[in-house]
Amino acid sequence: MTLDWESRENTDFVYRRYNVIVEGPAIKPEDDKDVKKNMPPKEPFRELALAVIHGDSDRAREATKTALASTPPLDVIEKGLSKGMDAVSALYAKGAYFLPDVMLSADAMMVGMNMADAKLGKAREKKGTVVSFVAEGDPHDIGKNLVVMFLRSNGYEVVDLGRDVPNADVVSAVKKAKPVMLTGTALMTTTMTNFHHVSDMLKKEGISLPIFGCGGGAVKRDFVESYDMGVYGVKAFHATKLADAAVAGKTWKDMRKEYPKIVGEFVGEYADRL
Amino acid sequence: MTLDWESRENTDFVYRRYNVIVEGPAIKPEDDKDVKKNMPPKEPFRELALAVIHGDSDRAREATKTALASTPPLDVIEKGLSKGMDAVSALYAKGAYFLPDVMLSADAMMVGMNMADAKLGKAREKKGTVVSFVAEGDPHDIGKNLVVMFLRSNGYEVVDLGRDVPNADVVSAVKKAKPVMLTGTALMTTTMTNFHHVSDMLKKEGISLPIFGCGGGAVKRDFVESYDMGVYGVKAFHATKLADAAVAGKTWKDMRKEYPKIVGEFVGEYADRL
Amino acid sequence: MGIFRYTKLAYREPDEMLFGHAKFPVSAHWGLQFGAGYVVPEVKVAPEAGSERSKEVMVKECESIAEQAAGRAVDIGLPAFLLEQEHVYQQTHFPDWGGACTRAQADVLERFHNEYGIKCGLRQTVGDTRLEERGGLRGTDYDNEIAESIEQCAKNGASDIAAETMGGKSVLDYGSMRGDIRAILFGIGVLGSIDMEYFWKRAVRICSHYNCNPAGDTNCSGANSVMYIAGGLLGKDFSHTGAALARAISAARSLVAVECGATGPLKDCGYENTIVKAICGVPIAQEGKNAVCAHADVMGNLTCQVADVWSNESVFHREEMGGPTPGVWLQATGYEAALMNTAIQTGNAKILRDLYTLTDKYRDPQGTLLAYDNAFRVAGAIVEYGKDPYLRARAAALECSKVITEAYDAKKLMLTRFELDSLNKYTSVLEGLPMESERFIDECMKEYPKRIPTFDPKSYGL
Amino acid sequence: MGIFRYTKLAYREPDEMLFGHAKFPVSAHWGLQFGAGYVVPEVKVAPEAGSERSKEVMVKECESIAEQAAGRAVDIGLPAFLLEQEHVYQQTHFPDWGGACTRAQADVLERFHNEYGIKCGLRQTVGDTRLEERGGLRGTDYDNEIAESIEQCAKNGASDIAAETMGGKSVLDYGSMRGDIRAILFGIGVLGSIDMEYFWKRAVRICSHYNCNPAGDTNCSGANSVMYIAGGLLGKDFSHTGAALARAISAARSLVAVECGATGPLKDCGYENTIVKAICGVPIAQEGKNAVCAHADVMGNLTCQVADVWSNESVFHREEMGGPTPGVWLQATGYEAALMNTAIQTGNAKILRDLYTLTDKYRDPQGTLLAYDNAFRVAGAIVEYGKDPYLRARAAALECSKVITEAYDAKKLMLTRFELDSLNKYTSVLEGLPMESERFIDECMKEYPKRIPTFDPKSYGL
Ligand code: B12
Ligand code: B12
Repeated sequence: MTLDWESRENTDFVYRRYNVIVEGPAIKPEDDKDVKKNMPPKEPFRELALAVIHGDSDRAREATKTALASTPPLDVIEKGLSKGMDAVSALYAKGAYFLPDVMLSADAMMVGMNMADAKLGKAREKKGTVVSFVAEGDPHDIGKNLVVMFLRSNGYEVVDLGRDVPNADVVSAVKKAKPVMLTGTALMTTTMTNFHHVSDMLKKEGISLPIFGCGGGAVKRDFVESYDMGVYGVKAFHATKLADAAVAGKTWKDMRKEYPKIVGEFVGEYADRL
Repeated sequence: MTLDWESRENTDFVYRRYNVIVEGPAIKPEDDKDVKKNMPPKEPFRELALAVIHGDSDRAREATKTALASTPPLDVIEKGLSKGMDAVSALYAKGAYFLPDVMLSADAMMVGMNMADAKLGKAREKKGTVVSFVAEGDPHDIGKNLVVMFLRSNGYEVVDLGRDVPNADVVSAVKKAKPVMLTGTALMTTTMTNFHHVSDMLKKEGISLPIFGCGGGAVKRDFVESYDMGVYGVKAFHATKLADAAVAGKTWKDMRKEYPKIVGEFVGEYADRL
Repeated sequence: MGIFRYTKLAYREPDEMLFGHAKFPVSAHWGLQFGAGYVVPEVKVAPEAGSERSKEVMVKECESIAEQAAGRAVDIGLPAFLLEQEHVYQQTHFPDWGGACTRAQADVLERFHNEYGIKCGLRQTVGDTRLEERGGLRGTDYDNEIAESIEQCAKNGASDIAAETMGGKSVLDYGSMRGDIRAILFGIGVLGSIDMEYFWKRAVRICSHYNCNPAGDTNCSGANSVMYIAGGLLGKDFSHTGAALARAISAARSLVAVECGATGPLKDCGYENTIVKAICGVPIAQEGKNAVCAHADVMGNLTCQVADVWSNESVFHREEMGGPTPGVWLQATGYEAALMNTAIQTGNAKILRDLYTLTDKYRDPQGTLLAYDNAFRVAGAIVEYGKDPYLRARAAALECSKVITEAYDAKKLMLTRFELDSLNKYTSVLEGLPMESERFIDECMKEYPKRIPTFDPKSYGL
Repeated sequence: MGIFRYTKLAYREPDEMLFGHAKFPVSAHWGLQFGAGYVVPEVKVAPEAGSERSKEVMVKECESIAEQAAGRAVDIGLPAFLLEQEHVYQQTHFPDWGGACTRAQADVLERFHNEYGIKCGLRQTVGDTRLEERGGLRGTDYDNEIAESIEQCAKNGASDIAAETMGGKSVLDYGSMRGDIRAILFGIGVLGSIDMEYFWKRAVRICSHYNCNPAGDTNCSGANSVMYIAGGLLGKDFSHTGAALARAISAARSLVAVECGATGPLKDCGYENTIVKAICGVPIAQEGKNAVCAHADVMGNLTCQVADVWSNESVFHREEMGGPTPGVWLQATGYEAALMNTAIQTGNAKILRDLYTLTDKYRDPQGTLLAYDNAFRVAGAIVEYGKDPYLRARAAALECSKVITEAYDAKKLMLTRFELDSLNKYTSVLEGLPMESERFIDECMKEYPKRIPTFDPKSYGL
């Protein structure tokens, strides 16, 4: 280069890498105080939780195998694997964990859960069913995939319709699955309008679906709130809290009003609703 | 300057002064073909029109004085001064005249008109009354002043309420003046909302006002169309065409739909209404 | 009345002027400095429609603007930024609103400053709610509420106070609408200057009781209005040469705030600050190519040339696909400031400055006037008659005319017939004006009060 | 299959690379040239919500975007501009919509070109509507409609056709969500490259029948997705060093369009074009600080460094206080291009280039990679293995890792623990990968098809 930065000092006037500046000391995830508080103290649960926390699918497989030899499958899931996933959610929410960490943990959790389910023999009762789709004409599905992952690893049955889903297919899936909630994702000005159509079609069918949460790119809260049942979803991991709220009987009107309370954190998009 | 532009040639790669590039040859306003077509051929009308076209108040005073000696005041206005103003509007609309030219012409026209009115003795019948205001809390009044000027020089009686006008004052002025149209101007996010309030107050009073045209800064068409009676006004000189339409019985709903047709030109803001 | 008047320039030659550098830097709390060797990006965002419905909502609205701006600032690594809140009517009209909004924003900035060490500042620009036609400019309730709002803001954490006062507007509007350059000169140069003195003496006094800088006052109602109305190259509402003259005049008027004790960073939207900086050497804010949200100016790069604060212009508070506008537009100004700061740190600032200038110097006559070398000449004309507000404003306009005519004669600047004709017409009017302030005022007072119903001479002690 | 592969760089040294200059300039109708010694500003605006309700409405919508952009261009005196329409679903899915929209926009541009002599161009970016999980990428109705839409656009006046194809997305998404660099390399470097060849051979063939340039293809689904997810400095969703690696890999993939005959200006949003230009010398479009409407990237200035077209990123079509967005954002890019062009015309382009670069070179590891000197090194690594899509992608990633590590070791670039750890982890995975393409593919094929249900090997001939 003709100019050479190194020959001058004060890059500080141009940029500051705050991520490096404010970085705290390294700690192991299991030493985090919020994690510690909720970790199952006893084996085999502790090991199950740790395998999930570390996002180690092999370790989860081993630990589940060992645990299932002596422990009821439901306990393996609820007292072990799930506790690990709770810790992971806490770490992600506070910024100590990154998304790939969460994904790997979710993978590990699913490995154990599938083994436990198999052992259980009959279908385990799920918290509820959610139908998820990406709007017709829209190929953007990363957000939807995250939503599905978070819901599944939090105990929901998810009917994943994929992307570019015709509105009619959404409606019939809802009719068939009777979900507690429908999640739609769209990112474009000209595909998000499908939410509106789906809402109308559901109403016409007399279906009163508790929620219809959507988020992404061009989609903003005022648009989502311009049709019935619409609740603007901000972060993919909020989907689980919203589903929990739906199970607990909250309506879409409640969700609009209480979004930050329901997801348990400050949400810029709902700053005026607090 | 350290760098010197003149040492290089191709400023053409940086900017192009299209206004200079596309400028046509100079012609006198009265030689313009559209003006020619509509100019009164005979004196004293021709001279009256010319005085207005040239924005020369002194000349208008002289010409009016001379004309009034031999001609009925109403003819002085309608066959002379007004023809001049029509020519000015045409020149402005096609970009041959600039706003200050129009203002000076309007001033000249008013000089003549006031003299003719005085001679007439009784109040001349106006095309109609318009009430104009700038919203409460808003000091921006250039747009409103233009609107008033255009309306007046086109034969309307205007009740000019000024700027920062409380909503209640607008409503009582309307009750009193029974205008064919109310023009509101606001430029700010937090003052334009008053249009909405005024609309509500008028409705509550049972007043069905044909139009309520507004424009400026933060105000956009979708906002103006979010309340009853609102018609989004784009250019100040459109106000006269809108008033004419109101006199001819067009409602605010018609105006929304037919704006470009009513004002007689392509209007970007209404591109989807054609 | 004896305020200090500038009769010398702050710089010996135009080349000494440079973005990020002011002869008299200004410090503010939260670690920020202006004109001290780096350019500070600024953002301003208009409160949303409807947010005026209650004090509580307005405070939340302003807080969220601050939150969104500060969040983006750290996320993209800006070392420093200035948040400006241009008061809407209610924030000045109800001084406690202004105070509470300031407090909410100051708290956000303080939190970010403490957490990340980011340098920041908070500018509150009060609204000039006075109405000349309703009781005049002095001593009315409107007038008093402004003073109170300034105090509330200064007390509640603003690092500086700015304004865009409207003295002279009645006459100026009359003039600009009719191409009457004498009225423009009278409105901005005489009446504007008189009112500025009234307004800024008081504002400076109030600020001096708090840890708050009286920043200054741009000629929005004159230079900016006229530029806005003049519009783009194809605009037909006002001549661009006339707009240049109005801006030259406005520099003589905006200088008054500094003469009353304002310290900068001077407020931006009138674009006259290059000239003012040449005279008094205080830091200035400027806007240009990152104010496209609000203006189609024809000199978006040029205005960077000697800016100490680089700003947008108030934008709707809403969501872009890339996030809320406070962050989006701070990123825009932040990145431009970063480029300027790199140039400073690597010793290339003067080259970048000249590139900015040359990009627009001949795009439009307004750019020709404001190019820092020409602006310096106009500044020189102003201080030559520095003691007399009228004469210096007239001198500014005449020098501006010379600058443009020379550029035209040298075939560097092209002009349309309308631009050239109006320039010549205005110039000869200006040349014909008296050389005594009193005579000029007398002449104007014979004519304008009767022509302009909203003009209130006693507002100016006339 | 025998397409041409680059095994040499287009430039001898990085310093030869400069904005506005490409080794192989491209001409388009309406007088426009790319890379021919000046930078062309570009604007793109997303059709409004609801405009998809009928063909007629969509055509009107696109026409008004063109009208508003062109109107502003002449009003501020831009010598040239490029209008891009990124197809929404319906414009590609119904090829006659795409054709009619193109025609309407072309007519507007032609009118302005004839009236003002302004140079302009019209880029249509078709949407990749293919769905790997629904019948695969080849020969389906989806696939065929794309070819038809390209033809309609080319026929109806587009001056170039671009795309953002999604080959490899299934595997890549899996990898980026899990920090699995091998999957990223396989998804972008291998599968992406294979699909590019399929897609662009055809696109080039279609364009060749018309007066229309096949422009190229940026790795939106890879490099851009990952950058977007990585977010700002405080983002916690993906490592910025990982994002840099993905981008290095994507350069090896995006090069394929050129190898199939694409001429540029290459499409922008993946930000990989500096590397690609170093290899093939075609003009490139870039976006950065004027794409704040859509992105909070951390290298807004740097991306100007060697841009031939300077663009925003699709923005809502609506009104700003300063007018409709097509004009507003064209003004933003237009002014930045003007600055670059001034630098070129005054002989200071290389200084400005370096200022752009240095402003962001160490703001973030992604900037470190893309700084043109480093990008040049990565380009060198790619052509060293130029014949083999896999090996060249791997080499790009490894060189990127080196570049970042060196900058870190030299204490020029600071990294967080997460960034450093992930870089080290990814690097050692990359180093451990086989040196034979077939073996790598075999290994991946053993694992990913069963893990990723949406992955369809036959779409890639595997
Ligand atoms: C990556 C990307 C792509 C990738 C997507 C890859 C993939 N695997 O999905 C690809 C290459 C496919 C792509 C293609 C196109 N894209 Co694209 N793309 C993007 C980009 C940059 C990021 C999207 C993304 O993945 N974000 C990350 C994910 C995680 O975010 P998300 O989906 O929004 O989800 C978050 C939240 O919304 C929330 N969420 C989502 N759903 C739900 C549901 C619930 C219940 C809850 C609680 C939360 C929630 O959770 C997530 C956060 O935790 C956006 C930019 C933007 N501003 O969004 C453009 C963008 C969406 N794309 C755009 C365009 C124009 C296109 C194309 C049309 C371009 C073209 N002509 O080729 C094509 C589509 C072609 C077609 N088939 O029609 C435009 C849309 C403009 C418009 N008209 O509105 C955007 C906005 C960019 C821009 N400003 O120009 N794109
Ligand atoms: C000039 C100006 C001023 C001048 C106005 C001088 C004057 N004599 O009116 C002054 C200095 C007073 C001023 C002050 C302020 N301003 Co101011 N101002 C502007 C500016 C640059 C131009 C306005 C203008 O005069 N345009 C020219 C006229 C001719 O246009 P117009 O009024 O829109 O009218 C046209 C059309 O709308 C139409 N029209 C208008 N009415 C009607 C009616 C009908 C029926 C029809 C058919 C047509 C029609 O006709 C005209 C065209 O032919 C705008 C920028 C903008 N984008 O608008 C900011 C702007 C309006 N101001 C703004 C601000 C913030 C302020 C202040 C609050 C700043 C401050 N804190 O000091 C203060 C107000 C203080 C207070 N009292 O509350 C913001 C508003 C932001 C918001 N919240 O919405 C704007 C948008 C600038 C910005 N982007 O930041 N301002």
